[in-house]
Amino acid sequence: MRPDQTTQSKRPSLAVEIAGIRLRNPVMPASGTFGYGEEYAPFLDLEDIGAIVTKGLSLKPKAGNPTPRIAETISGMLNAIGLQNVGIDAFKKHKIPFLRTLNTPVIANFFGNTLEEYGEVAERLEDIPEIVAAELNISCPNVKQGGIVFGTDPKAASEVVRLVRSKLSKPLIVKLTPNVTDITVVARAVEEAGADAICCINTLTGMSIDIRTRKPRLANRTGGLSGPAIRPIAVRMVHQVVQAVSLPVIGVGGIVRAMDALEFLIAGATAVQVGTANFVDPSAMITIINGIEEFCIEEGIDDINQLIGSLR
Amino acid sequence: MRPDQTTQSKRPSLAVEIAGIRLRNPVMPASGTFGYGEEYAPFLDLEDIGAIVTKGLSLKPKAGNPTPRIAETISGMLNAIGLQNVGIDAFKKHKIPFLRTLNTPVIANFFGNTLEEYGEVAERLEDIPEIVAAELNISCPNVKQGGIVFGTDPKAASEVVRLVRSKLSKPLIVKLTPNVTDITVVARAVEEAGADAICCINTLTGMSIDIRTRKPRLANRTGGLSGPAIRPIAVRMVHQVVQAVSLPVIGVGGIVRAMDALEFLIAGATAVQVGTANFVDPSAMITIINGIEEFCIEEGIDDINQLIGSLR
Amino acid sequence: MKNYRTKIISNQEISPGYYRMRILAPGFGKKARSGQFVMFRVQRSLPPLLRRPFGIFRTGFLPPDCDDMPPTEYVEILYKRVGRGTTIMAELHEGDRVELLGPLGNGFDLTSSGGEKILVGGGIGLVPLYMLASELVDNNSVRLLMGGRTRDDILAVTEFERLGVETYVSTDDGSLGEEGLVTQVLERKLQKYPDAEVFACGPMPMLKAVREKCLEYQAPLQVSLEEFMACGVGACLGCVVKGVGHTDETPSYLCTCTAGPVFKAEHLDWTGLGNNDSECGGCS
Amino acid sequence: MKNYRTKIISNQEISPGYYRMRILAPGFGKKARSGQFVMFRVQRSLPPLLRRPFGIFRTGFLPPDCDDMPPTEYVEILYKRVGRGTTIMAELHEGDRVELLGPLGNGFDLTSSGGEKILVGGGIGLVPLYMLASELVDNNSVRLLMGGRTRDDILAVTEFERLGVETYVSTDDGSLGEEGLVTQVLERKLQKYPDAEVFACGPMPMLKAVREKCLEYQAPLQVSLEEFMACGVGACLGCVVKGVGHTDETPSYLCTCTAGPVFKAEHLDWTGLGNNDSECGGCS
Ligand SMILES: Cc1cc2nc3c(=O)[nH]c(=O)nc-3n(C[C@H](O)[C@H](O)[C@H](O)COP(=O)(O)OP(=O)(O)OC[C@H]3O[C@@H](n4cnc5c(N)ncnc54)[C@H](O)[C@@H]3O)c2cc1C
Ligand SMILES: Cc1cc2nc3c(=O)[nH]c(=O)nc-3n(C[C@H](O)[C@H](O)[C@H](O)COP(=O)(O)OP(=O)(O)OC[C@H]3O[C@@H](n4cnc5c(N)ncnc54)[C@H](O)[C@@H]3O)c2cc1C
Ligand SMILES: Cc1cc2nc3c(=O)[nH]c(=O)nc-3n(C[C@H](O)[C@H](O)[C@H](O)COP(=O)(O)O)c2cc1C
Ligand SMILES: Cc1cc2nc3c(=O)[nH]c(=O)nc-3n(C[C@H](O)[C@H](O)[C@H](O)COP(=O)(O)O)c2cc1C
Ligand code: FES
Ligand code: FES
Repeated sequence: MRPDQTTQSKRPSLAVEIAGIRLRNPVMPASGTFGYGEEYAPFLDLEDIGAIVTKGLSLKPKAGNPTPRIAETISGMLNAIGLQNVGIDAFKKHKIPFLRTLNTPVIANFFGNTLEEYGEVAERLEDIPEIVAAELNISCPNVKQGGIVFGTDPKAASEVVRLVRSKLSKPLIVKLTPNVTDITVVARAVEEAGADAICCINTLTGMSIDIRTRKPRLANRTGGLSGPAIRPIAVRMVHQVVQAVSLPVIGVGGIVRAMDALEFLIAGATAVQVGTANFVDPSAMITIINGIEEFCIEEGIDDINQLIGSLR
Repeated sequence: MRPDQTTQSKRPSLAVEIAGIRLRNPVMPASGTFGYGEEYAPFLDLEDIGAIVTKGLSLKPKAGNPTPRIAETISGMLNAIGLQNVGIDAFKKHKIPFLRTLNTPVIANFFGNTLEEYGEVAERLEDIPEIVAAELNISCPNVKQGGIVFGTDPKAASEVVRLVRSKLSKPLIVKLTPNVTDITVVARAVEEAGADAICCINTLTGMSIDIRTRKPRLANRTGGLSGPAIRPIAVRMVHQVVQAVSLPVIGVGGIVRAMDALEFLIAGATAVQVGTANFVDPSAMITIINGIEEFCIEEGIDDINQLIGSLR
Repeated sequence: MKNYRTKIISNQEISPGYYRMRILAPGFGKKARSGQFVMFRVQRSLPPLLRRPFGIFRTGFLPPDCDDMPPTEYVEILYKRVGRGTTIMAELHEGDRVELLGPLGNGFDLTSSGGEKILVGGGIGLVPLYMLASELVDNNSVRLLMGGRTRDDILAVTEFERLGVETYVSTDDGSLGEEGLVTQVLERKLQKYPDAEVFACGPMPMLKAVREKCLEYQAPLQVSLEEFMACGVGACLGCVVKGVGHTDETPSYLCTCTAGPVFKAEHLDWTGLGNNDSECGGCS
Repeated sequence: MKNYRTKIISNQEISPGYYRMRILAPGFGKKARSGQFVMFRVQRSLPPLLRRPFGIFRTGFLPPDCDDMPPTEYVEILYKRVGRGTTIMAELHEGDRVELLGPLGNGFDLTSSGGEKILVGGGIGLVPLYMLASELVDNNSVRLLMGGRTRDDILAVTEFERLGVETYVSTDDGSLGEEGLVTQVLERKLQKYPDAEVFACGPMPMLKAVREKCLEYQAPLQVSLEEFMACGVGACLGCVVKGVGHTDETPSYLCTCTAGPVFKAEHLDWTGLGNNDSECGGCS
C-alpha cells in the first residue's frame, strides 16, 4: 500500500472529481488492459488506485476474434481481441463479489452490437449498485448503418448516448475513438446528448504484415494500436476536447511514466487511464501515482487540481 | 554507387512504374525530409534512388513557423516547420541547375495557401521540364472554408485536384493526410478528380508538453508526428487505399529498414517514400534498396512487381 | 506470483544460439511448479515494449559468498535467440537489472498414479520438462525423448541423465542420436509401455504428431503451448486457444497464460491450433 | 562531410556529469575547422530516434599500437549528461559502434587580422573554443574567460593553459575562481583591450549578456548557437534562428546547422533568441 496520506501533513492532495465521483487520485486502468481487476490483485493494492475500469462488457458473453490477436510494434502493440468478455450477467455473478470487497470506485466499460443492446446493457448496469459509473465504448461497428463505427459519426454517437442516458442515472463517461477527422465534433455531440464525462482516446487502427508469410500479423488483419507510440496523438486530442466541451475529460493513450500522465493533466484531463503499460509493469500505476505526487511536491503544488489544465 | 545491376545476371529487377514514370527502384525520399536533394549529395549517390522528391513548394517563398519547430517523441518526432520553402521561382533558379545534372526523376511536392495558389504553382511546374511529376500536398488549411484542411474534406480535395489537373499535363500524385475518419473517401474523390497516383500518409497531428514549463514543446503548439511510431497506421491506410482505388499508391510513414518498406510493397504500394529515417541515417535509402534486393533474392522473386500487392 | 525486480547472476551461450540465464529470485522456488513460466523484461528498458514469456527450467540455490550469509536462490531459464527481445537478452551480463513476473500459469498435473512417464521435448521445448522430470523421478520411471533439427538443438541432456532419466535423442539430420522424428521413438515406447502417460512441449507440428500417436495408443497426454502474450496474467485475452467443442456459436477460448500453458490434450480444439504461422522478429 | 560508421576509443567522466569521448575517425582532422560539429548516434540503436549534435572539441592522433601501423586518428567530444541520449552515451565503452556525421556547419571566421582574442565559454559551451584557441594562439594573444555554476562546470582549463592561453575562471558560487558572472571579467578585459575580438559559446542568457557588453564596447563578436536539430545538413529546416531584420512580412530564417552554428552577432535577430525555454529529457 502507498504510505498513508494523512501521516505526513505536507503531502499534496491528489483527489479529483469526475462527474460527481470522487477519486483518491487521478490514475485508473484503461478498459481491457486490467481484466476485471482481480487479475492484478497479486501485484498492487487495488485500493491505491483512483478507480477500477472493467474490460468492455456486453449483453451476452462475447467470444472475440481468432488468434493471433496481438502483435508488438515499435513502441506500441496492435490488438484485435474482439471485445471478448464474460457478459454482463456473468460479470455481476462472478466478478462483482470480489470488487464489492474493495474501497475503490468501479467503472464498468460496456458496448453493444446494436443500438438496442447498448440500451439493455445500460439498464443492467443501472441495477448493479457496486458500479459507480459507466464508460460507454462507442468504437463498435453499427451494423444497421453499414458497419460504420458509432463513434465516427456524430449522429450515431449522439443517438447511442441519448438512448443510454435515458436508461442510466449513474454518471456516464463516453469513450471516443481517435479514428476521426475532427474529434471535437463527436465530443460536442455526446456532450449535448447527455454525457457526464469524456474519455479519450481508444486505439488507432493499424496493421502489421509478416513479410515472410505475406500475411497480416493479426488474424483479424487490422487491430488497435496502443502504447507510447500514440501518446502525442492522444495528448493532442485530449487538449482539443478539453477546449471544445465543458465536461471533465479522462486522458488515455501511451501513458507509461508519471511525466506522461502529467502531460495529460496539464493539457486539461481531470484523470488519466493507463493501458498497455500495465502489461509492461503490473505496478505501473503505483509508480505513476507516486511520481505525480513527487512532481507536485517539487513544484510546490498542494492540490492536483491546480495543475489540471495549467497549459500555457 | 550501388553495384551495377547489369553485371550480375541473376539480380532481380526493382524497376517500377508510377503514372507513366519509370523508377529504377521503388524507393524515394518523403517531401520535406530531403531538402532539394543537394543537401544529401555528400552522403549518397542520388542516382541510386528511385526519384527525388522536393520540399513542398509554394508560389511565394514561405517563412515557416517560429521555433522550436521539432521535438523528439517515443520512436517518432513532431515537426511544425510550417512549410518553409524558397518558393517556386527561386527553386527553378537555384535548385533546378543541380537537379538537372542528375539522371534521376525529380518530383516536385507543392501546395498553396488558397485554391488559386495551388493552380498557379501547378502552372509554373508545368513549365519546368526537369520536373517529371508533381506531388500535390493537400494538408494545408483552406482559408476560405474556415481553415479546414483541403485534404480532410472530400469536396475540397476534389476541387483542388480538379483545378490542378486542368493546369498540369504531367503525372499528378496527390498526397493524403491520415487525419481523417475514412481515407478511402478522400482517395476516391481525388481519383475521380483526375489524380494519377496517391501518396499516403502525411504526418498525424500530435502534441507534446514540457511538464516543467507547462508549455507545448513546439512553438506552434501542435505538429506532425512522423517516424516508426506511425508505421502501423500508415500500413493500414495504404492497404485501405490500394483496395479502394485503381491508382498506383506510394506508401510512406515510419519506414526505417528494408523490412518496413517491404510491408508497404506487400500491402500494395507501388513505391515507398522514406522520411524521418533520412535524418537518422543519411544513407538509409541505400540500405533499404539493398535490403529489398536481398529479400527478393532470398525469396526467389526476380521482379519486384511480383511482390507488390502480394498480401494474402 | 510476484514481480521480482532483480539481477542477473549469470548468462551464457550453451549451444549455438541457445542461452542459459540465472536470475536472483529469493523465495521463488517454494512457489513454482513444473510447467509454469515467467514474464521477463530488462528493467527500465523500452523497447521491446512487451515482456517475453519463458518457461522455468529450474530453481536452485548457490552457496553463499561467505559462511554467515544465506544461500542465493535463483531461477534458471533456457532460451533461444530468435528475435529482438532475445537478442537483447543474449547481450546481458551478471549484475544487469531485470524484472521477472511469476511464477505464472498452470503447471503439469501430477495427480495420476506412478508408472511410466514419457517426456517428449522438441528443441527449446525441453525447458518445462526438466522440473517435471525432477518431480517425477522419485515415484516413476521417467524417459525423455528429445528431438531437434541438428545436434545444436539438443540441450541439457546430461542434466536429465543426472536426475536418473533415461534419454533418447533424435535429430532430423542424424547429427546426434537417431536420425528422424521424435515421434518414431515415441511410437516404439508406447508400444512397449501401453500404460505410459505422455508430457510434451515443442513446436506445434511435433505436438500434433505426438497427439496423433497418443490417440492411437490411448495414452493420456499433457502439452505445454506457446502463444503470443502481452500480460501473462489473464487480463489482455491476447493468448487464447480454442477449447474442445469450440464453435463459432458456442465459442470456448482458454487463456494460455492462466488456463495453460499446460493443457490436457483432450481439453483443446486441435483443429484450430498452430495456424498462427507468423514469423516474428518483425517488430523491432 | 561524411557519415563515419566507427568505434569508440575511450569514454570517461571528467567532472561530475561531464564526459569526454574519443571516436575513431580517419581523415576527419584535415576537414574539420573550429566551431564545426558532428551528429552522433549509437549505431543501430533506436531509440533515441534522432542523432544528437555535439561540437568538435579537438581532433588528434594516438600512437600506433605497433611500429608498422599508422597512428590512430580520433575526434574528441565533451558532453554533459542531460537527457535520454546523453545518458545512453555515458554508458558506452571502448569498442562500442557509433556513427558520426561530420564535420558539419560553419566554423568560426578567422579572417580578421591578429590581435587580442577573447574567448568566452559557459559550462559545456567551452567545447568549440579549444580548437579555436589552438588555431589562434600562433598569431594572437588569446584569453579564455570561463564561467560556470560551480567548480564542477569548469572543464579542460589546464588544456587551454597548455596551449598558452591565459585563462580566467568565474563561478556563480565562487567555488572556483572569481565569484560572479563571466561578463564581469569580460567587461574588465574589454576596457583593457579595446580592439579585442570576442568569440562566445554558452547558455543563451550568457550570450545575450556578452552581446550587450560587446555592443557597449563595440567589440566584434561571433557566437556559437545551439538549436534542436533533426538532420544537421539543412534539409529539415528544424533548427532555424531569425536573421537580423526578420519581420513577419520579410522573414529571414537561418539554419543553425548550415549557416551556423557560429554566427556573427550582427547577423542575428537577438530579440527572438532564447525564447525556447523547453527543458528536454521529455521524449524518453
Ligand atoms: C508459456 C511460454 C513459455 C515459453 N518458454 C520459452 C523458453 O523456455 N525458452 C525459449 O527460448 N522460449 C520460450 N518461449 C518462447 C519465447 O517467449 C519467444 O521465443 C520470445 O518471446 C521471442 O522474443 P523475441 O523478442 O526474441 O522475438 P520476436 O519475434 O522479436 O518477438 C515479437 C513478439 O512475438 C512474441 N513471440 C515471438 N515468438 C514467440 C513464441 N514462440 N511464443 C510466444 N510469443 C512469441 C514475443 O513475445 C514478442 O511479443 C515461451 C513462450 C511461451 C508463451
Ligand atoms: C551545434 C550544437 C553543438 C553542441 N555541442 C555540444 C557539446 O559539445 N557538448 C554538449 O554536451 N552538448 C552540446 N550540444 C547540446 C547537445 O546536443 C544536447 O545536450 C543533447 O542533444 C541532449 O541530448 P539528450 O538526449 O541527452 O537530451 P534530451 O533532452 O533527452 O533530448 C531531447 C531532444 O532535444 C534535443 N536537445 C536537447 N538539448 C539540446 C540542446 N541544448 N541543443 C540542441 N538540441 C538539444 C536533443 O538533441 C533531442 O533531439 C550542442 C548542440 C548543438 C545544436
Ligand atoms: C488488449 C487491449 C484490450 C482493450 N480492450 C478495450 C475494451 O474492451 N474497451 C475499451 O473501451 N477499450 C479497450 N482498449 C483500449 C484501451 O482502453 C486504451 O484506450 C488504449 O489501449 C490506449 O491506451 P494505452 O496506450 O495506455 O494502452 C483495449 C486496449 C488493449 C491494448
Ligand atoms: C521535417 C519534416 C518536414 C516535412 N515537410 C513536408 C512537406 O513539405 N510536404 C509534404 O507533403 N510532407 C512533408 N512532411 C511529411 C513527410 O513527407 C512524410 O509524409 C511523413 O514524415 C511520414 O513519413 P516518415 O514517417 O517516413 O517521416 C514532412 C515531414 C517532416 C518530418
Ligand atoms: S497473456 Fe494476457 S491474457 Fe494471457
Ligand atoms: S537540423 Fe535540419 S535543417 Fe538544420
